[in-house]
Amino acid sequence: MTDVVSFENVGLRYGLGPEVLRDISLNLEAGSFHFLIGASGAGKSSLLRLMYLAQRPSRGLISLFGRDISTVPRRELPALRRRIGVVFQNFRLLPQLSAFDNVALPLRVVGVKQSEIRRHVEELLTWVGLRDHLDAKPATLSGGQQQRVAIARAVISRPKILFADEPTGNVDNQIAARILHLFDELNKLGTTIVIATHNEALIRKTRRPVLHLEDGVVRSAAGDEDAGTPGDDKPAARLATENGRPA
Amino acid sequence: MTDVVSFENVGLRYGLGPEVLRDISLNLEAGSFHFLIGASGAGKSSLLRLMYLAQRPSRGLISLFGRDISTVPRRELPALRRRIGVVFQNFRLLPQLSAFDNVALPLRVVGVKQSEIRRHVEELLTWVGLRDHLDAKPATLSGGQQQRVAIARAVISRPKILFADEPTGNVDNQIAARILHLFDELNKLGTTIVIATHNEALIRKTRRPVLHLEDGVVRSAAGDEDAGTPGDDKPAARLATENGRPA
Amino acid sequence: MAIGRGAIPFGHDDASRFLPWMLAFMVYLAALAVAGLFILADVTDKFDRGIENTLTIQIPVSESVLSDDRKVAAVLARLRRTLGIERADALGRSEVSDLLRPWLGATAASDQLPLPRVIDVTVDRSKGFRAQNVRDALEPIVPGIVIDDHGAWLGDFLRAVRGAEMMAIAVVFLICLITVIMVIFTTRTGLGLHRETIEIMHFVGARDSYVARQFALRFSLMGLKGALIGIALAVPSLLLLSVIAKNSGIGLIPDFDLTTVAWISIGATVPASSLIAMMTARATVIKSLTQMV
Amino acid sequence: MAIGRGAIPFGHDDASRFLPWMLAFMVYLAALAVAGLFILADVTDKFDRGIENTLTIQIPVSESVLSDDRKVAAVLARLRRTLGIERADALGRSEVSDLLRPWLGATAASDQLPLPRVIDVTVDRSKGFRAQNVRDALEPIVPGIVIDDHGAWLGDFLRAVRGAEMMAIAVVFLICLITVIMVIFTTRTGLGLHRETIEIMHFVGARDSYVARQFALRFSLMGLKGALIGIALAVPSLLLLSVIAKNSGIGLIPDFDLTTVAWISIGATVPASSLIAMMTARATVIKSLTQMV
Ligand SMILES: Nc1ncnc2c1ncn2[C@@H]1O[C@H](COP(=O)(O)OP(=O)(O)OP(=O)(O)O)[C@@H](O)[C@H]1O
Ligand SMILES: Nc1ncnc2c1ncn2[C@@H]1O[C@H](COP(=O)(O)OP(=O)(O)OP(=O)(O)O)[C@@H](O)[C@H]1O
Ligand SMILES: [Mg+2]
Ligand SMILES: [Mg+2]
Repeated sequence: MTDVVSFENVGLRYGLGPEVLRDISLNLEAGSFHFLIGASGAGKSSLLRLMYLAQRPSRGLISLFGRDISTVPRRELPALRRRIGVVFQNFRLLPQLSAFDNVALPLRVVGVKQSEIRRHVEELLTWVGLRDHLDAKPATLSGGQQQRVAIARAVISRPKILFADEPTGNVDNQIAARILHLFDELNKLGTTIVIATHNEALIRKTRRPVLHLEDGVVRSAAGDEDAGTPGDDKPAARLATENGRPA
Repeated sequence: MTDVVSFENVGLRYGLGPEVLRDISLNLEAGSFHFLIGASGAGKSSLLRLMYLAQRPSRGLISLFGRDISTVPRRELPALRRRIGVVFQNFRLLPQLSAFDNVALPLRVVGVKQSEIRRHVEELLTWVGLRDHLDAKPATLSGGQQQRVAIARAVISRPKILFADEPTGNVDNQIAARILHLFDELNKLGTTIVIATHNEALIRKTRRPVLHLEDGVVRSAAGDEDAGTPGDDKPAARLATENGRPA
Repeated sequence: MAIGRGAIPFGHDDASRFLPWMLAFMVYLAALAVAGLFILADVTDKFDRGIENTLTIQIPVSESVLSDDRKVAAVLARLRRTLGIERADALGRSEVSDLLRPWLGATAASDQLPLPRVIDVTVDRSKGFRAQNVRDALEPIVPGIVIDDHGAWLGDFLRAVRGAEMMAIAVVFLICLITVIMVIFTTRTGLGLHRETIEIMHFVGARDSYVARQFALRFSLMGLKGALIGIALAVPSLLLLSVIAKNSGIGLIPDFDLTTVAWISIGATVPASSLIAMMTARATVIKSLTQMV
Repeated sequence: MAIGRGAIPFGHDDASRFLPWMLAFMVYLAALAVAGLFILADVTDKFDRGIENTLTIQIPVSESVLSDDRKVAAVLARLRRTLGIERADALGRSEVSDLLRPWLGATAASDQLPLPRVIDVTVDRSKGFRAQNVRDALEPIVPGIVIDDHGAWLGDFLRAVRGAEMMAIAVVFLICLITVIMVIFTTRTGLGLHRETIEIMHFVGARDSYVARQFALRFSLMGLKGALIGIALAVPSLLLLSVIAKNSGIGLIPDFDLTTVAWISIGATVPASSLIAMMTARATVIKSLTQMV
């Protein structure tokens, strides 16, 4: 059983501010599916940023796919990043590109053939209900439409890990369910998934293990004490207490 | 009983695209409080944009405070806009200004005294839980924190009308309740409020009248048939059917 | 309304970090061009009413003094009828012998030596004077007459100098134009970059004039900054050039020392550029704002 | 990887709409400076080995021919010992009378007339020749000796021309420098404006070289565009100047017609500027990217 994400006593502070995350230790097994919850400002996005290499930790050890990321040279980062999909909380679509081109981006940089790009991107955008908006620039899309483009961009290259930060904040329950179904499908194909969210209905519905972030540390799943959904042999996160011993 | 917002057979299309809104007729009474719901891409943000003068309608008549907005000269727009508060779906905070300065902006442009600005802004930001983040730039705030700054900016000048577009998409239920309480307080002081949202829990909890946007027209409140909360003498929106006759 | 703490800081985008330096360069060029203009004007002034408009005519010595006198009278009469001749006077014998002394030594003063007659002529070249016409007219009267046109080469030289003056003026105008264009571009870039800021300002009820004031202030400051840098570089350059010119002893540019008027004109590029920057920015902003929400 | 449809369009920000025009201006100035350089070189070439390095010495007529001969010999002997004198020869009597003919008419040829002796001197000013030294040395030998330094004013003139040449070279260098600075600024502005784009590109797995290529391509195209505009404006300007120069008959600049080499040099500003733009952009981008996530 391999861990695709592993944190050991990781701390993070921005500049000279207080530690936003302190002493995070956790392991996410390949093929696991977790929700990440916590109050606004608890550090969910910060934790995800550490995971998708947008931020270096102030201390501690982070490993991705078994590699200590502090030892990965810059020129090998692109290859690592191609195995990671990210849905940013504020979408971060490229404003000058159409919905189609935004979603095609991860395929373009690895040199996928144009015809194949067209087929895959169109199919995926159709699936999230944007068939009629392929050529629309982000600024002309509604909030929920932008969010769906962001999700499509994150999953188009079938990443090994998917990090989604509040991916359903701008869509109605029906579309939220559809997006969750998409994530489920990916997960069945082996993608490890972490979703930061405030949407409690979503969490209740899926009964997936929950990582609860509070006071800068990850606590055992709140409101869903039986992390790992008992009787389900889905891989789960092995949480560690502050002093690093598995809980 | 005065109508602060009034639409007559309003239609909107972007460029040469299809009509996003067609034949909207509605009246919002002073002091009313409505939710605006509809699927993602239904046109909620577009309808709000028409209301807060960010967009001109393709056809039809829009009146604010009893004035036909197509006849308001450019130089009188600032005075009109000072009576309107807006929470944008994507926040639209000024990245170069601190949370404090963002919230202070509406007071600054009307020349409020510095000391008074400081008192009011600090009080409000403390209330939404951002006492420790007064000097933080938006980029260093979490998604939910940014959203709260955007809300504070919209309400700081005690507007006569408040439009909020998905104001609770990035905060947890506890903060959402707090924000709703803020809106309620404003409403009690006479502010007319329209909130576009996907958050069904919020709507269920408050039992306010609902405007349902579907296929480009506003239908009688869905899931809350008794628009205007019976037994409550709160002013409500009088909806009109497509051909302009009151339903 | 306070402009300091209370104003909306538009932030320091790169485009506006760039402008002061471009303005500095423009002011530098303008200062040099203005200095050049004054120096060139000095050169033309010096030569203008000098040798350029003079002509010396010599009537070769013949057998008899009487015949020479007649020839002089005839030439003078003819000259006075010629277009573009302002004044023509025969030099006296002592003046001619003074001219010849270096050649002939003491003997020049001797009455025995026959001396050529010399006529000093002042011409007005603007009235269509041509040395060749004079030559053609006088040759039949006195064969072998010598016409020495001092202005010929000097005229060429002065025309070149005047051409340079024209160029300097053109350069100054070009610089003003380019400055205006640069400020327009930068303002519009600024408006583009700050479009979001401006829209939000509008939504919270700011007037166009309020927004325009921020931009105009910012650009006049940038203009001032750029101009000060430019002038701070131009003055040492000019002083250095002046020292070089003096040490190399370039006689043609004798008064490289700029006059007070010149220095004031050079200094005037500073307020000029910040004024240009401010007014251009303000006009551009006001025009653009009315097209925004 | 395809650069067309498949490439990431960075969009047309205002900063980059601005750059081609600034580059055009730079290329325009550079082209003019290069042309000026060639014209000035032509002027110096023409005069350099001419009158500038000659000197005429006249020994006034005294009572006896023998005494005159002695004086000439003494002066020549002294001159040949003087630093910087390359050649000194006494003119024969017939040559002197030729020189004086315009002044004295037919009598100059007469044996009766005492003629001054004239010595023609070629000097090498680079070896520290000073007309005043010669004057000081010869005055004791022949009081009243006249030394006519043709090079005096022409030397000044040529020094001025050479100064202008130096200026033109300095201007060309300055222009290159400013172009590099402008491209760096614009690239960094571009990187700033497109920071978000670049970060996202990185997140989706693009390599630095992929991003840098986009920028370098874009900047070399901008450089090329600007250069073509600049040269398209410079060539007519030069032709116009040449026509003006010819019609006004400025003799000092006789060969305003530029040589083929000159035109090629002017044309070389085009590839030079786009190369400068491309390489500067690429270097700036690579350097900046390694500091980003
Ligand atoms: N770049 C930054 N610089 C400084 N402080 C930051 C930065 N980013 C985030 N923070 C601070 O770190 C804390 C955690 O932020 P983070 O975005 O991780 O919260 P979050 O759990 O995602 O909240 P939300 O649910 O509101 O999105 C916040 O207090 C925030 O102000
Ligand atoms: N500026 C624009 N130009 C062209 N089309 C636009 C523009 N803005 C919105 N649209 C289109 O209008 C439709 C309605 O958009 P709007 O943002 O009003 O939806 P919404 O109800 O707010 O959706 P959401 O719940 O996802 O925010 C969408 O199909 C969108 O693509
Ligand atoms: Mg977050
Ligand atoms: Mg919307």
